[in-house]
Amino acid sequence: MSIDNVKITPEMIADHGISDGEYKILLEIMGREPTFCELSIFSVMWSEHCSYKSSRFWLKQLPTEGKQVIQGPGENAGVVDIGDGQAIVFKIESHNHPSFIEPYQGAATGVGGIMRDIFTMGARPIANLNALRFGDPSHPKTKHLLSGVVAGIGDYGNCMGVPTVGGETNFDKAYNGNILVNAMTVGLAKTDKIFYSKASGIGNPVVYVGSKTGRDGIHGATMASAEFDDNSDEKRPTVQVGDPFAEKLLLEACLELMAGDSIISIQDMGAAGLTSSSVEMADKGAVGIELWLDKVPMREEGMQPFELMLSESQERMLMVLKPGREAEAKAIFDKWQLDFAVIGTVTDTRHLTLKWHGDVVGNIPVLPLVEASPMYEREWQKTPKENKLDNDATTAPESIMADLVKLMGSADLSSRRWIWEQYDHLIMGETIIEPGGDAALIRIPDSKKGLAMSVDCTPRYVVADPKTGGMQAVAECWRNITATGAKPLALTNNMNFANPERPIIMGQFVGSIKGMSKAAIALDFPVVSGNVSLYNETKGEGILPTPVIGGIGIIDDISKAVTIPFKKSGEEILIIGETTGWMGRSIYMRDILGLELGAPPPVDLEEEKKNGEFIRDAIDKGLISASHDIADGGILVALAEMSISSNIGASIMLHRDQVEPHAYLFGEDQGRYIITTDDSDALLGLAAITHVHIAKFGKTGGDGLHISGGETISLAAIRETYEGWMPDFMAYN
Amino acid sequence: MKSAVILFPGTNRENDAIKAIEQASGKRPEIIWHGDNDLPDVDLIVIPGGFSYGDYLRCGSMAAKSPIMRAVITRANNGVAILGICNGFQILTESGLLPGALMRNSSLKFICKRTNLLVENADTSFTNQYKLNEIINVAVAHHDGNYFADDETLNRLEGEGQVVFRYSDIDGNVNDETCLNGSQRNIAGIINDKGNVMGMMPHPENAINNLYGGSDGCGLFNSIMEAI
Amino acid sequence: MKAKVNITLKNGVLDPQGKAIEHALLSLGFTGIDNVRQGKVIEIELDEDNAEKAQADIKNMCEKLLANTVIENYDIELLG
Amino acid sequence: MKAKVNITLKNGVLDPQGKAIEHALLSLGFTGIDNVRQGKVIEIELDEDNAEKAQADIKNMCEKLLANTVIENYDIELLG
Ligand SMILES: Nc1ncnc2c1ncn2[C@@H]1O[C@H](COP(=O)(O)OP(=O)(O)O)[C@@H](O)[C@H]1O
Ligand SMILES: [Mg+2]
Repeated sequence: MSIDNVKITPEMIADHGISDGEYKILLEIMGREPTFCELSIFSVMWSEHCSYKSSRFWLKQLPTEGKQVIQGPGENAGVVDIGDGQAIVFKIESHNHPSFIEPYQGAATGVGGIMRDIFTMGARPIANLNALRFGDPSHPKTKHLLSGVVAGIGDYGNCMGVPTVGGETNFDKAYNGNILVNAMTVGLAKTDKIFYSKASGIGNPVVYVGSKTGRDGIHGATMASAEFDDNSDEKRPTVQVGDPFAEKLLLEACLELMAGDSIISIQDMGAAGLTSSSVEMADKGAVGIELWLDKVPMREEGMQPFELMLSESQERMLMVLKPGREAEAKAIFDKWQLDFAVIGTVTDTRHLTLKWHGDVVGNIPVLPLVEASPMYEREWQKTPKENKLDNDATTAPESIMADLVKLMGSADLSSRRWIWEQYDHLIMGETIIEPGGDAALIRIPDSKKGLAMSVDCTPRYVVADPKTGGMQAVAECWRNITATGAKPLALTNNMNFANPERPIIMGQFVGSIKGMSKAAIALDFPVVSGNVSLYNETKGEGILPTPVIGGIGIIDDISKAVTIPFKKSGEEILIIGETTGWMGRSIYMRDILGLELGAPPPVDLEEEKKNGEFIRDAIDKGLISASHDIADGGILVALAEMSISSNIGASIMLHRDQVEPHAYLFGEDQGRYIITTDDSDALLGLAAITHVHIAKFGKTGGDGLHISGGETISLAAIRETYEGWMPDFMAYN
Repeated sequence: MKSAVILFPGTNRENDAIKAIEQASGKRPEIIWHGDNDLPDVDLIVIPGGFSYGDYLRCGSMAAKSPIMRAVITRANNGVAILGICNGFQILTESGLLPGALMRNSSLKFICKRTNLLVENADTSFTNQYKLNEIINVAVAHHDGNYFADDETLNRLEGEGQVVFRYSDIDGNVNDETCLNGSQRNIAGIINDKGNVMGMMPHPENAINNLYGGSDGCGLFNSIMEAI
Repeated sequence: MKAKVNITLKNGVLDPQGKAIEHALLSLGFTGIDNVRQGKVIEIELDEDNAEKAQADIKNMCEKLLANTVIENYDIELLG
Repeated sequence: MKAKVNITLKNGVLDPQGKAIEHALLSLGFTGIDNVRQGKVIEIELDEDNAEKAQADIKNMCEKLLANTVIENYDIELLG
């Protein structure tokens, strides 16, 4: 007997994560009891992962418009115009829970998934980035997770031939039981060749392409939204295995087919596989779709309809073709040795109709399925504001340089070379700024244009003040892009939070959204796509609120782009932006003094914008030879990074009358850059006109960092700890 | 000069190679599909980098058995210049056109970084624009570049000047520390005894631009133009 | 004592390598082959004469390092 | 008929994977281990009942594709 003839029991309903209230709505929609297959479909469509039930209300507040925006949120990825008939298609996506359970495959399939979101829109992926958060380095799982995640990201992207050019990695005990793996892909398309998921044309064939369907990750989408418990190790067989080779073939085959005109719409099969892709296509097109599930290419024997609908087997796509174009399309997929099957048709019923050897096993009205999907305006509570920390509360260090060495060799600030050397960051031959700088920069092929990209978030600020933290993440991303000379265009975001049913967590989410919105509007940096990952919580221990921002920007002439290494000795070093010595929530406070106190540094969006525009203008005029934004660890860490990367030291002067030296050097005031020039008069002049804070800070040269009238430290000593931490930590793993 | 670049399923550095050849020769190479049985009449055949057939089983093993490789072997025997880069080098060893094998890096990790190479033979069709013992800087990007051959083969390669590139430091020191992947005797690139088939793990095609990535790879492509 | 550990993918777990090998064999003209799967063997020499103890040690190694028990099964053979 | 092909590195061929596993085991605190080697197992289902014929087929597959005889040995087990 097929499971679809079985009577639905309350246990089944509960097992599917459907609440009593939700089941009532389901019955109203169906007007009868659902089949097992139908119940499964409701379950995944109404899961947090697919329905955004906790977040949707708030996401709607994000600013999504701008004249550069071709497509905002709501499609597989955002699309931004970069002129010359070209568009950038990009999005970030989380694969947090799967990566915790099986770091290699979890991360790999995360990368595979986000790449499909990009090429399903007709764009060739040209860069990958990733934002990673792990638990405390001393936690027994951290090494294993880090090594698996990095290998998984690397192997998938490397095989696809897409350079992985940037990212960020933090460690904090709050992620011990819930790591974060957020992957971003950036693709290039023609503005008149963007593909969407909206199905149309009654009677048109619905076509399945890619790898075969197995029982991979059944109920993965619901798992991804369920809080972990101690049994999560048991859920193992639902792990999906990635096949980057199949995806590379799928990429080439799809792009080859897209070069013609036979596709009406196309949609990757991501979370909730065939269910969400077919529902999305039908919903967007206000049509029905009938699927003949027995026609789906299967990898395993005895598969049932509900399994085919829920399977999260990777490397698959669903398309609607123009009538009569099947053979032409099939020839391309045959050539690339991929499965191709006509598995259904577009109907005028606005129902998702599922057939199994001719029998109807499911028949759901699409509109109510989508529209009645729950949306909760969850209760939320504001994080209490903290006062600005009085700098007198921080004792001055005995040796600034000893503290610098400690910070440069710390888990959060040390070099990530161990990670990015496992990523092919050079393939395609267009990488201009490699990992290790601020934003990554790649050339748009066959042009003078460069594309800058960065991912950023500072969770220790967000937890102290979600709104400021949300603003800061946007501002820092914008600043990183700006520091290369590029103009930031648009952003994608990945909202990683703990359990939203706790008001304080929901408050973090709401605050972050408000801060992000404010900054995105002020900086003309609209949101074009994103992803939400909630319930990152194990046994009541939640992660730090982590709204990751991924941004892109354009520089018209790559020969003008500026990088962080000093270029020669004897150049003037200047600080742009005001330094007040803000110590609250700084890395220095946390890692040197062991204190996580005070309000995080405020973000003054007017200043941010003014300073950024100044930097871009000065770079365009050729006045800046090296530039670096000032972030974690403050001025001295930024300076040390510039020195190490160039092997040119620096001598600096302190203005003792203004701020205590350690606060001046390690404080984390926002909106600042450190730059070098051989024409400081011109820069000072420009700053005066635009009312930008600018301060002479020192000169490049020597083989160490030297504070005039004070300490000196050799670059060799800094480099040793800076380059040494991660390889030492990961040794023999 | 006419050239061809072979495309296998999973090849992914073909455009990098095409750009480099085009820049050196002014002519775009023809792209040849792995399933073809014939090659056009060309002076140079390039097998580019990537993950042919996913690098499953052994890197290059399945590509080496594809129809087009039979044609490549025939051309090789007729003296046509053949360059295998990275996965291309692996395919050349798997198909027997070059001796030895490329095994997993000793770190077991994929490794992408710039490295110095010592040019040990500047008298080949692929390196005549370099000077003997010149140090060039190019990137590697591979998981399986750990060159292995038995001692007899290694001695023969060295004796006959068939070792073309070795991993070194900026001063040309060749030792364990400068051997980034565990290759025997730091071997990064070799040539066959007839001098027409070369394989190398590093990517000269990603170093052809003064603005980024350096231009030390140009010498290799210019050498081929010179020789042909 | 020498031990041999066979590591195979669990049933139902996608085996991209096996799939690719199957394809390659078919295109080389071999016929009648199906369900190609690839696994690993790890051989270890042990300084341990007690079979029971050796078995327990190896099992421990499998759980801690050799096998990825999320997606792989292993079995241990002692070769005396 | 099912066949199992064991592919191992020849003696004298360096085995980076085996070496790394050995290192890792040692650093995990395991002692008394030596000479760790990693090989491959390939399982194939064959549409062939004649054992001799199957053996010959598989041998052919090994020579043509499955093993790189420059560095690897193989042995074939038929599982009936
Ligand atoms: N935090 C967010 N901000 C803006 N848009 C978002 C956010 N989270 C999700 N979205 C949008 O919602 C849609 C669905 O996202 P997702 O479920 O991740 O897509 P997919 O199923 O294609 O991977 C996408 O258009 C995405 O850009
Ligand atoms: Mg999608």
